[in-house]
Amino acid sequence: MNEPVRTCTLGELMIYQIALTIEDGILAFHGFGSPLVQLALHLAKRSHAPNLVLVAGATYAVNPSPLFLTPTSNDFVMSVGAECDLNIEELFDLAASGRMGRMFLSGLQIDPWGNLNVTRLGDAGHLKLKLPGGGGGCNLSCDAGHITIWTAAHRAPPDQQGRRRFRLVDRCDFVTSVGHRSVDGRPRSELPYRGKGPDWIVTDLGIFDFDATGHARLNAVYPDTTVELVAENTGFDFPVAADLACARLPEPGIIELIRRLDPMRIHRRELSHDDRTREFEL
Amino acid sequence: MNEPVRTCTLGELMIYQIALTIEDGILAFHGFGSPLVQLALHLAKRSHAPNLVLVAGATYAVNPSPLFLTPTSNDFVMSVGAECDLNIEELFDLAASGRMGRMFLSGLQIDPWGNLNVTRLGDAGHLKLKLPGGGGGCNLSCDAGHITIWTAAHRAPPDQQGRRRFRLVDRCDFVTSVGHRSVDGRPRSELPYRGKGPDWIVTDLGIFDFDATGHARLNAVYPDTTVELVAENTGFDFPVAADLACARLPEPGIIELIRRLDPMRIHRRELSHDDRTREFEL
Amino acid sequence: MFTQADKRCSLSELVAQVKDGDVVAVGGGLSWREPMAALRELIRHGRRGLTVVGSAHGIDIDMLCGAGVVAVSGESYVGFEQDFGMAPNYRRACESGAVQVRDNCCYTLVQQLRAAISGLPFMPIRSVQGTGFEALHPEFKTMICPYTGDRLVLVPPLQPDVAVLHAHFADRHGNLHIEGPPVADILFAKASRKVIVTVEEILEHEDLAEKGVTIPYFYVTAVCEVRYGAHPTSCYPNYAYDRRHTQHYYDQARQGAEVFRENYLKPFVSQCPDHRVYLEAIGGRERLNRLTTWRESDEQWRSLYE
Amino acid sequence: MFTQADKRCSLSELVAQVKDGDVVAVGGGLSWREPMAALRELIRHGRRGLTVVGSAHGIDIDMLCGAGVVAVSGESYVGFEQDFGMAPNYRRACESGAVQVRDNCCYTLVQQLRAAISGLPFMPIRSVQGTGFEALHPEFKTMICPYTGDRLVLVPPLQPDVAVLHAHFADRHGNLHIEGPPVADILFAKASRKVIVTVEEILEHEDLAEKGVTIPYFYVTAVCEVRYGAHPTSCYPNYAYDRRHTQHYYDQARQGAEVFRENYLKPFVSQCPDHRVYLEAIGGRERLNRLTTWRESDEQWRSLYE
Repeated sequence: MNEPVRTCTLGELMIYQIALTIEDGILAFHGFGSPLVQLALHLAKRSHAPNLVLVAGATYAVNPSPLFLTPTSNDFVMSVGAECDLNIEELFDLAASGRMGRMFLSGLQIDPWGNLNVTRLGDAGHLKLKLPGGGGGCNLSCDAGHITIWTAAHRAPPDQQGRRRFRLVDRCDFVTSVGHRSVDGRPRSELPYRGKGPDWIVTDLGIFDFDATGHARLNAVYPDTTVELVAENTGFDFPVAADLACARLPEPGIIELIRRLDPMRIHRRELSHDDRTREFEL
Repeated sequence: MNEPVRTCTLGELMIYQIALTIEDGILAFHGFGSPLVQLALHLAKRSHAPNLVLVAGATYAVNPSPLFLTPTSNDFVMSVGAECDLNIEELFDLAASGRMGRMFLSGLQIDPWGNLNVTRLGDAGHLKLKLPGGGGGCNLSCDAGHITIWTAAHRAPPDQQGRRRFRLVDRCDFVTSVGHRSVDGRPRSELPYRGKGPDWIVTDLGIFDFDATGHARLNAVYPDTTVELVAENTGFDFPVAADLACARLPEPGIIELIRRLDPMRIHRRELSHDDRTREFEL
Repeated sequence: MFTQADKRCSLSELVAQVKDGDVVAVGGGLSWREPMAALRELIRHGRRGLTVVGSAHGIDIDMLCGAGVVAVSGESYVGFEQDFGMAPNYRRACESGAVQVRDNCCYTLVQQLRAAISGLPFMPIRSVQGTGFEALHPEFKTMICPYTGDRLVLVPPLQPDVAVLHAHFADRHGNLHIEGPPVADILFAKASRKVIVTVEEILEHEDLAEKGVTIPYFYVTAVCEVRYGAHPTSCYPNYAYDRRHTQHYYDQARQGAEVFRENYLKPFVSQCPDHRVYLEAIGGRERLNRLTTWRESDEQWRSLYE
Repeated sequence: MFTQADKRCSLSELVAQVKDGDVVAVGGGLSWREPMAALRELIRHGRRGLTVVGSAHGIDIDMLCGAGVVAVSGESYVGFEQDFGMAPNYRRACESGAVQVRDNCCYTLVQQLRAAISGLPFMPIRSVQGTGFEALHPEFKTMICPYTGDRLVLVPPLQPDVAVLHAHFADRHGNLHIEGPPVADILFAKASRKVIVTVEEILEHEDLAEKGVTIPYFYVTAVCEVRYGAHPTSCYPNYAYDRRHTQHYYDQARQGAEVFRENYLKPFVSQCPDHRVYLEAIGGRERLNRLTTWRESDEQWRSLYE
């Protein structure tokens, strides 16, 4: 039980880094099927953001205390101890009226402007792969105050022919949720959205913010990654922050909290097989 | 107690006649401050319209069984035994989507087209009398399938100078709810309303329907009224139905039911002092 | 988002959230659950120039008009139904020009609140056109529907500065439980910039959660426990409508502005430093107990209206 | 208005309300309260060409796709989250062209349902523009807001032909009580032409009223008592999600359309003449009892996911 925590896993680092993007006193919503984000919200609520209005995806429970993390989001386990409940229309109304401070989105394709695709690979005429779809992500990418993008599949190892299928791509086949450029290339500022768009991308290789033009910029790497590694696994060129740093690792207390929140380590399902063994000395 | 009912009062006749305008199987709504209509709905539900979806004004209770009629509409007495409850937005949405079969409206001014004024006497610049206002009557006069208009103050006795202040007037000072002509004189057919407008006016002197042009037409008188009496108490000329009849009086059982529903005889408050003594032999 | 842990405050602090000239949505409806104690405190604070908006109201708006607090009325009904008829102070204030008449309709109000709730610049509505309300509300616009070719009325968002509500229960975090008809309270809470609430009782969160949260805490700015805070309107199941007191109110109001000020506002509002003194003034324990007897029998309940 | 006194019927009669080519809204969400028994009966009836609309779904829509019932999908998500990942039958059907892809987004869906509920020819929405959904939905139009000058997207009403729901309780008149998240069920019930409902138990009205009416009777066309009617999805507090059965479902589905038909649809749908036989097929009493043990302890609850 109580042996001191000396290392943190990649998943725990990502959860911590996603949590750091969450301001106190706002309303933040995690969608469904996103254990890393669910844990990040519960971590934030229990550490630096005690006044966070935490709305759980699928159940729309407010400030619940899940007994443990389940692989399915719309489960009573996830709404145990909720302070109150919203419903689907109320949650989305809050976002549309500018009262959702932050939302978390991912995609099978992420472009330099933070546009995301979870709808399909290939074009309308020739559908290569049908993805599950974006839930309410499209609406919230416009309405939520800020967006934290995350993916645990940034790394794109080459296949036998040396080709890489990038997660961070130059262009999305379909824009499910919008970042800093519309599907037809207009800057976000020209669109009457409530929200300011994505400000962070937390991946398994590092952390991006966005420059003044709305383009992803590498902001931090991890103890076992470098700018070069990130570059060769990314389908577009990106600027690097002048003050590029190594991402801060969580304190032992934070790590213990994450482990208590996810006793079945459901969040590891988001990680690639190899990444499940990545650890960092504190 | 059980001595046989041999007469019916004017109030009971009006309640019965209003009830006869209510079809079975529809959703009908009574507003607030309208005892005659509240009783008509409960009478219809308990006689010829058992499948009526009866929505009570102010409480939005569905199919309640009030212990007795109160002079105030938003009172727990009025929602006792309700099968379920709606709220303000749901009730008005039902009307706006064409699912409210009938609504009941009145006015301090009623014009030949069934336009009603419960907002003000005099014009915007020179307000003579501020009336309480129409509640949701304006919206429902457009949306509800059919409208039954009622008034217990049709009779307009002359003052010392022989002037009559008509309830049924040639023109409303303000159109709170719309009948068969818009405020600027367009026929109702030119407006994209869901509802067909008023089809009955039940008064203390008789009953009007509406002719093909949407103009009020005298349809029936009472045992103690005549076409001439109605005419001299009406501020506009009106056609008379070829088959003008004397309004049917309620059966004793109906009268007993009304008396059970309103033991405090709250509905008499709608009647003029003289009309409270009008009775008809069955 | 109102997220502070403890939102309890005094009635005076609660009402201090309302500023002169604010657009105020008063909760409840007709003789049901009006936030009367808060409104009396508002009068004591000498607020002026309020725009009041709402659906069907009575003594609450009439009293504010009689006290000179109101500059504009956007209510859809203000009166005493068949109980006493027209609202004397409201009528006088409108007819004298002291209160500007901007009557609204219930569903138009709902659609305007919905526009505010969902952050839209307008809501479309099919009704209202062809009535006198279009002239009364020049801010309403029209459009031709690109799907049907029908003319629709567009109504702008209504975001009250403050919603003033009276609920049965709250917890200190601001979660509310309302029993019986919510009227427009939930819409007001979601649409307004600030929401101030008096409640019959403040409970521990667990006890409130068991009853059910009608309005989530983050909409609510501040709460204050004021028992009998809706008197003389009803707050069933706690207490019934005090028809006798309302009769007395009406009799004074009907006799004119002066009489109303002397015989009602003075003894029941301005000369009552707080709610406790008010409850004594209206008859104290004995009167209040009577209003809780409605459950005893149908006859007892009926007797409250006679 | 559905006002008949007794709306009870057999599962077969209930499902007969759905016609080939209908637009169908399936209630529940993800692994929660899907009307699975009704959907299995729908498959037995050989329905074809349905357009399915909804928010976040999983095994329900995937199974309908695997059985060839669906022609168009307007769902906003169909998958198994981090539990099993993508929905195999849904993917195959979309990629083969058997199912036309008309993905929607949750709030767009809400606004389209609201337009139907309030009888409007459209609802405005600020989002969606600038994304791929505008091209996917040529029926969406745009307008310039006369108040703000902003470009708004207009979405037309969505009025499903039938909503298929599973609730905890109903009375014979059709009043429904749902515990826990309603997801979009209430919106579906208000917006749809017909509403057909399976329930865990039909109660006397008095008992239902005590629990509270979630959906009023007049929206509801017909009801049928089908215990465990949501299996293998959950219907807390009655029973938890049957992850083991869903794992078995997924393993068959992943192996291809043929294997799914042979190893899942045959044994659990087409070869089960009714729900009772299905419950035996999935393990009968023993399996079902296990799903009710979630209350016993956190460990027991956890064990249902391992």
